Amino acid sequence: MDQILTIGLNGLTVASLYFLVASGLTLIFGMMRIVNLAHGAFYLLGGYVAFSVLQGTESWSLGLLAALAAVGAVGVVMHQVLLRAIEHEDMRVALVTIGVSLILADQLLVYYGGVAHSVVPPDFLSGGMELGVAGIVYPRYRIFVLGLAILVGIALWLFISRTRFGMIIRAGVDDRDMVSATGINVRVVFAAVFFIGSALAGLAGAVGAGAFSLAPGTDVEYLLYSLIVVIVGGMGSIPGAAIGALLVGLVSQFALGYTPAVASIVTFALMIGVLAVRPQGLLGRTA
Amino acid sequence: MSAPPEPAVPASHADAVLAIRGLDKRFGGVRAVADLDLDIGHGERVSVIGPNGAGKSTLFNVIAGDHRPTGGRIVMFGTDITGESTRKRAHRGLARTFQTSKLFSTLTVGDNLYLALCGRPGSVRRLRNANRDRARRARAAEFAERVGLGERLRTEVGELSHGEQRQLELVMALATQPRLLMLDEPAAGLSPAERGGLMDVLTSLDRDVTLLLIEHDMDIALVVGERVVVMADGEKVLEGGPDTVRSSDLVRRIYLGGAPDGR
Amino acid sequence: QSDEGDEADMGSPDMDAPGEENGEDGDGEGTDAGDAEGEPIVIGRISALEGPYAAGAEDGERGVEMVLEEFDHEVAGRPIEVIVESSDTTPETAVDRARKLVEQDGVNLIHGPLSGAEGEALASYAHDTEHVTIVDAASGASTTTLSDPAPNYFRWHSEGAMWTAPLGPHVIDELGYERVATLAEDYAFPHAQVGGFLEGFCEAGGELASTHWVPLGESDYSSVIASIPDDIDAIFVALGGSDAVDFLSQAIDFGLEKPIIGGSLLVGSDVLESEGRVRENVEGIVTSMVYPPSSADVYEWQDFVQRYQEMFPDEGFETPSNFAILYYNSFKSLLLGIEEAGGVVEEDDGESLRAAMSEMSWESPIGPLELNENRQAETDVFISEVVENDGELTTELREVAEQVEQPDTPWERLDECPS
Amino acid sequence: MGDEDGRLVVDGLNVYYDRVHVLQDVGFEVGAEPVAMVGRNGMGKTTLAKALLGLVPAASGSVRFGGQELLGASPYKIVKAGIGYVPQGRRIWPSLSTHEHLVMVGAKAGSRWTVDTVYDVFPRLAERRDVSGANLSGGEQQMLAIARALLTNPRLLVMDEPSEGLAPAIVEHLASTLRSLVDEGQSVFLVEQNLRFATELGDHILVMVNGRIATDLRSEELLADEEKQNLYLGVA
Amino acid sequence: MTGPDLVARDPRRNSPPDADSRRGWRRIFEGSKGAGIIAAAVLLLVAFPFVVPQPQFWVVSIAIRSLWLGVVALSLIWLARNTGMLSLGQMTFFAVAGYTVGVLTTQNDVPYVVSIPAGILLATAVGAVVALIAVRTQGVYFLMLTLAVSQLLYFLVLNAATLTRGYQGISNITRPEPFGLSLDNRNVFYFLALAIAAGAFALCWYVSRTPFGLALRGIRDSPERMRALGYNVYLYRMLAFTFAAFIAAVSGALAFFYHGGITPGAIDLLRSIDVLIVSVLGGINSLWGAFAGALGLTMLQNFAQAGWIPMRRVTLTGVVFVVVLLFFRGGIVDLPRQLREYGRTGRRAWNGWRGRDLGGDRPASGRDGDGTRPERVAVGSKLSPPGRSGPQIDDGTRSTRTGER
Ligand SMILES: Nc1ncnc2c1ncn2[C@@H]1O[C@H](COP(=O)(O)OP(=O)(O)OP(=O)(O)O)[C@@H](O)[C@H]1O
Ligand SMILES: Nc1ncnc2c1ncn2[C@@H]1O[C@H](COP(=O)(O)OP(=O)(O)OP(=O)(O)O)[C@@H](O)[C@H]1O
Ligand SMILES: [Mg+2]
Ligand SMILES: [Mg+2]
Repeated sequence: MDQILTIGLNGLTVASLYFLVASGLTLIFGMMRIVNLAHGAFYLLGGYVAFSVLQGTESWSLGLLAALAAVGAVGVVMHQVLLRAIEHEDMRVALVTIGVSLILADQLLVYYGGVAHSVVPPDFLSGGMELGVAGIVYPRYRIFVLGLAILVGIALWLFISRTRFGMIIRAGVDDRDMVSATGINVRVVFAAVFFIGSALAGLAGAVGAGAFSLAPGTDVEYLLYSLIVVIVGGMGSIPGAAIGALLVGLVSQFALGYTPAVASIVTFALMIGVLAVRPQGLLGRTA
Repeated sequence: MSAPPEPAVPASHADAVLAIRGLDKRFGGVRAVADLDLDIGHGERVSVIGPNGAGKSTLFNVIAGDHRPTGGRIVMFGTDITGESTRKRAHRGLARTFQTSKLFSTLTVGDNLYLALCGRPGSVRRLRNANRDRARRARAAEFAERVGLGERLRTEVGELSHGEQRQLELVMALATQPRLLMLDEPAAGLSPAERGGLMDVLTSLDRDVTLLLIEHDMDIALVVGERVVVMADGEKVLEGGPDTVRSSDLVRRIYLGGAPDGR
Repeated sequence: QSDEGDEADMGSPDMDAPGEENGEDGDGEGTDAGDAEGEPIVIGRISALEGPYAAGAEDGERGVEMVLEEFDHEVAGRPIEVIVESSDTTPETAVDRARKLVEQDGVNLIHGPLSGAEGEALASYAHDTEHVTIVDAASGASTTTLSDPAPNYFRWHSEGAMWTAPLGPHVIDELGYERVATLAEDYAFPHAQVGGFLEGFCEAGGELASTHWVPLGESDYSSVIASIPDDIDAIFVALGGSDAVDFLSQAIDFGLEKPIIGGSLLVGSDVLESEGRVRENVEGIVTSMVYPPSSADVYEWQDFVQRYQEMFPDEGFETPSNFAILYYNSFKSLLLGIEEAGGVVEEDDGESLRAAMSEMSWESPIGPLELNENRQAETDVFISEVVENDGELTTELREVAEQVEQPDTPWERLDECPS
Repeated sequence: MGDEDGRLVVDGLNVYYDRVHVLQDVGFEVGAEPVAMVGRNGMGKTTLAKALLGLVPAASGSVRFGGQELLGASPYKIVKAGIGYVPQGRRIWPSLSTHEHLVMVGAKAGSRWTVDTVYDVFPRLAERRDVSGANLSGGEQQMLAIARALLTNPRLLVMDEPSEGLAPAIVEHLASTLRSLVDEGQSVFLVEQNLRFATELGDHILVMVNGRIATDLRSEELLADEEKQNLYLGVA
Repeated sequence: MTGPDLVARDPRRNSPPDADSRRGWRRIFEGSKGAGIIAAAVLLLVAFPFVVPQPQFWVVSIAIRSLWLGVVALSLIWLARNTGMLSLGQMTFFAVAGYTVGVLTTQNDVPYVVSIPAGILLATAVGAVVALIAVRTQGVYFLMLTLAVSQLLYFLVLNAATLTRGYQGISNITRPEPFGLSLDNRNVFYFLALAIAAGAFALCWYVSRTPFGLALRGIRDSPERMRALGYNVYLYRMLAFTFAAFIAAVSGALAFFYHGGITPGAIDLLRSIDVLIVSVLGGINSLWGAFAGALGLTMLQNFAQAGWIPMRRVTLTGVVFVVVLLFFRGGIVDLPRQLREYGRTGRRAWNGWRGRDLGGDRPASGRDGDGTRPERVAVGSKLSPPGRSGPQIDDGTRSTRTGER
């Protein structure tokens, strides 16, 4: 019984991390039609930045902030320097980000080596806490990740659907020249979106590195997971990413707990299954 | 397929091209086509006019199979085709144009027309070299010539001007040699000169071809159309000859406005 | 002088002896018979400088560096020329690199690779290229030298199953754990590690409660931890690298209170030196390793550790990793073999070199090395325990199992005690 | 040219698509009097409109508005300088609802055009407030495109075939609305196929033939002269 | 519909004259020039094994590898060009073919004459099954679905160890000896690979020009219109996907003998990305690009390590990839034209670049290459989900990227 509960909780908290990573990806896609395949590498970078800052300053929250800002900035630079000129060619853009991802991950390997790194959370977040249910003691840090994910999710959702900024971006995706032709400087707006989306990857990396260590290959792993999450939920939809993350998190954790041998297959099977029924993902829009 | 109460479809007379009964199409709260009946006989020329948003294009989309109706039945050439795929309807001899051009923008004018010629199953050998298909290539060139695109067979369609694309849109439909031709605002975007050409094409159309035409240019709609259907808010509000329509107060009020002859 | 050279030369192909002429780049077919005296001897090396084991491979390179210095970049009167190719630990890449070395650079000698799957791929490649002699650097899959061993493939360290074989009896006799669960990734090398452990363990009367095979590449063990039964004395964990770090830290988070015994890679230098909560949990872990703890006073080990620390005061680990010593041993074995064969390598397609290596034996820093009929060494295994010393984590030697023998057949994935 | 205030002065404008010379030395002026441009399909009218807005790069020439050189500026700066644009083909954003289109473009309070005044002019849009732009009928989209341009409160309105797809009554309504705007002092540059609409609104008619401005007439002249119509426009 | 003279279209502004007007000596000349180039290429390819300095390396590690890699990339490019579907799953069919041959022959003693066709057939059939779902999706969804299928197969192969020997894979095979010619002989293998690659290329090239191929491109541009013209859009897309799977399978069988076996590593994520890199490097708009790109990547992987370029191999691959994507959009096959273009517009491009920095959004005056708005989407497809250009949108929206419509 408490095994089921623990595994269920694991699913929930892992889903939170997946959501944090995937939200940036889906934000950028939803608003700019850009699939940033360097997102996994951004996650890795965020983790390493947080690690280095933590080493240097002993401050965990500073590490988080630094990861957020640094990765956001890297995202903006990538967008402005490499992607802007070809922004309207979705496929080419996606391919360029694959290239960036290769370069970034390889350079991080040079710099940080292949040793596993983790970002040690501060004392008030370590250790376990009583949940008061079936006597389960659950890591405090994971509960923190869960809370953070919920917060970020709500903020993003409001931002997109309720603000004029959100409208501009959605329109810009449809027909950018026309937005420009109504007197709005799309460039600045898009740069801002890229900043937020990338910064979310950085934040996720810094937070994720408190639960799972960073090593070469982590980038691909999280890229794949966040893509699956986003595809299952429907590209570009924040609630979709939340649902996708939940599904993927729960399914993978229960598989790991009960039939670990097939665990690596189930997430992919889940995604293929969803796409077979709904080619645009669960909450994806057809029109 | 369990449609609500099915209106009786009259036993089709031999030359009925289209018999529509109680046709309904809703989009959420909007009833774009509402309980519409329409009969069209062999070789008829029928214009559909009505204010913007009246449901004209939606009617076309439902007849062509792009949208499933939310109610009602459609009989075409004596067969009930209400649930049939777009493709099968095309095979029966239906051709339509789109209000916003839908062309193969990365293919050349020639290839666009060639594809239009190969749509129907039959004698097309799909795995032969398309460039060697002299006969069809020549036919494609003929059709391009009809709208003055003869010299631009090798131009990529994406590079044509708006009006040129509109004209190609028209011949794409003609090229399939349809029995029922539905044109959605073919004159939109055409210059007065090209409109003249369009008129020529429409009036010289074979009598075997039945024509259904949406048009806001009254010089075309009321001249080409021998019968005119007026739609408003999804409903058919009037049906009759051009003169009836021209002189109708209702039509003037909801559609034509003050000027006696539209454009 | 060497400090500067190490880093700079890491990825570059030619590590020439200083002052020597570059000589030929090993062009032509590389088998020009005749007077080889003074001609450079070209050794192709395949090292995993990309991918997850990059840090380990880099440490391995340091081992090679030590050998080269020892030999003053010269063997049997011929300068040594090394061409390093980098692999990403996938078998395809390893073979591609090997082909390139053999076919383009014309090498007759290959030193490498690092990982089990690469080793297997190269062993089968060895069948195709009989004039090339391959000396394994650090790979540990059993089949490499067990099923259809290639006559030109040599491995100077023991393999995965041998590394854990002595741990089973030790656990029962010394630690008194009678009922264990195992947790490992689901591929050949961990299969061998678990197999080796269980064979001895079950024979000594131990009881297997459950096995947990985790898919390759999974880094979240929390749900697996949740499904480990409560009624066990200890859990045997065969994970390595970042997986080990993740497992150990999650074990704390999720309150896994059972003692941990480990496969050979569980607590390498990377775990001991990694930051974070892991440190709290590793104390007391007993593992069986291919090399002794840095403090152990066995054979010439202390000399080796000292030399390592002197040569790499900054960039290296605090103490050499298993890769440093394995690369060192294997590369030195190769050079010793060449010496034994009198520097004759190309003329007879490596015949005399192979004969020499099969016969020879030498005292390595971690014990005597000698090959069995599969050209596979049977070495000592060091059972160690992690202890805390003045806030520093180190390992301490518990037992040395001498000259562990190679099993007859490779272990498959086990879900119960082997019969 | 001392007082260029509010005047659009185009001079020697050349535009190429690849190596095709689409606009050749185009020059004209638009002041308080509305100007319309007609011409057959594919002659370069849309290209001209886009070039004015900075949406296609020009090889050479000059576009000045209110004395300020605009050639080479970003579209958004051109719009900020006071030029509003109704594109050919409507170019509605399918991701936004009707209302969102208008809110997004926004308008400062107290301007001539606000979301509410636009709804007054096009009541049909008010009825379709929450419908996605993609699902509007063709004519509704056209209204929206015009409304969108008005909301930028332009001094000069550049419209590319705004009457396409509109029902006759709406065209008339549009013509009178625009006419009254002109009377209020709005500058208009109109590209049109509908000769009646063009002549009703434009005092001056420019005729474009093969990328050049073939002639500049007063609208009455063109209307009266069938021969000219035939010559320039091919109206038989 | 011709108007009076003045209004007749200016011939200068029309596109180049079509082929019919290109008769006489010019046509003959151009024909012979084309034939000359082809003859030279054939000669070079045939003579290749006999003229290179280190045949073992150049023929085996470079040429044969490029050939089989080229064939997989060919399947990807063909599919992308004709249908707009960019697949990351071509290695799936490659591996199914390889594994089938391996399992049948090494474990069940089935002769190669049976196991090779069986492998290709099975892989094609798997392609057809995957197509059932895959062609319903678009853009990134398609990309991800194909990727997921290949990952799924990867883990299946790892886990079905009794059949596939898991992580170790199948190795140590004996190569067949068709007509008494051993494939262990590198020249025999080379010519076999050359023949297969040429065959696959010719097939792809031919299919593109049939009404079937043309229809695929029509579907890519406007599925609604194709439906209205009476085409079975779903079936066409499925057949196209299956055909591409077949081509990839052929390559898989070839590579099986090249490697002397197959391991799961052959289909991991990085290999799939390699195929993509090959396609882009070579030029995704041209079928030739597959082989040019394969050669390019093979050389890069072999020589980057040789220390000629002071950069790690992965980084270098990434940099080359990005540079090609941004500045040599047509890939290697388009390089000569592109360079000429750069030479010609070098000055203009430079000015344009500066102009853009000053002028903000506005595209610079130079066209092409320097990042200004190109008229065509490279891969001919959009990553966007169905919504953006999907069947329901009926007005004014598709103008976004193709300019005025
Ligand atoms: N897919 C859809 N979803 C929701 N509403 C739709 C959809 N398609 C059309 N409508 C609505 O249905 C009504 C009828 O549209 P339709 O396109 O048929 O008009 P129309 O008569 O062709 O007008 P116009 O002359 O302006 O082209 C419009 O109000 C439109 O907003
Ligand atoms: N993106 C493009 N690439 C190449 N040529 C183009 C492009 N857009 C337009 N053209 C060509 O430029 C010429 C002028 O086009 P333009 O759209 O300006 O004409 P227009 O006068 O607006 O015609 P219409 O009345 O049909 O809208 C046409 O011949 C067209 O084929
Ligand atoms: Mg309509
Ligand atoms: Mg135009």
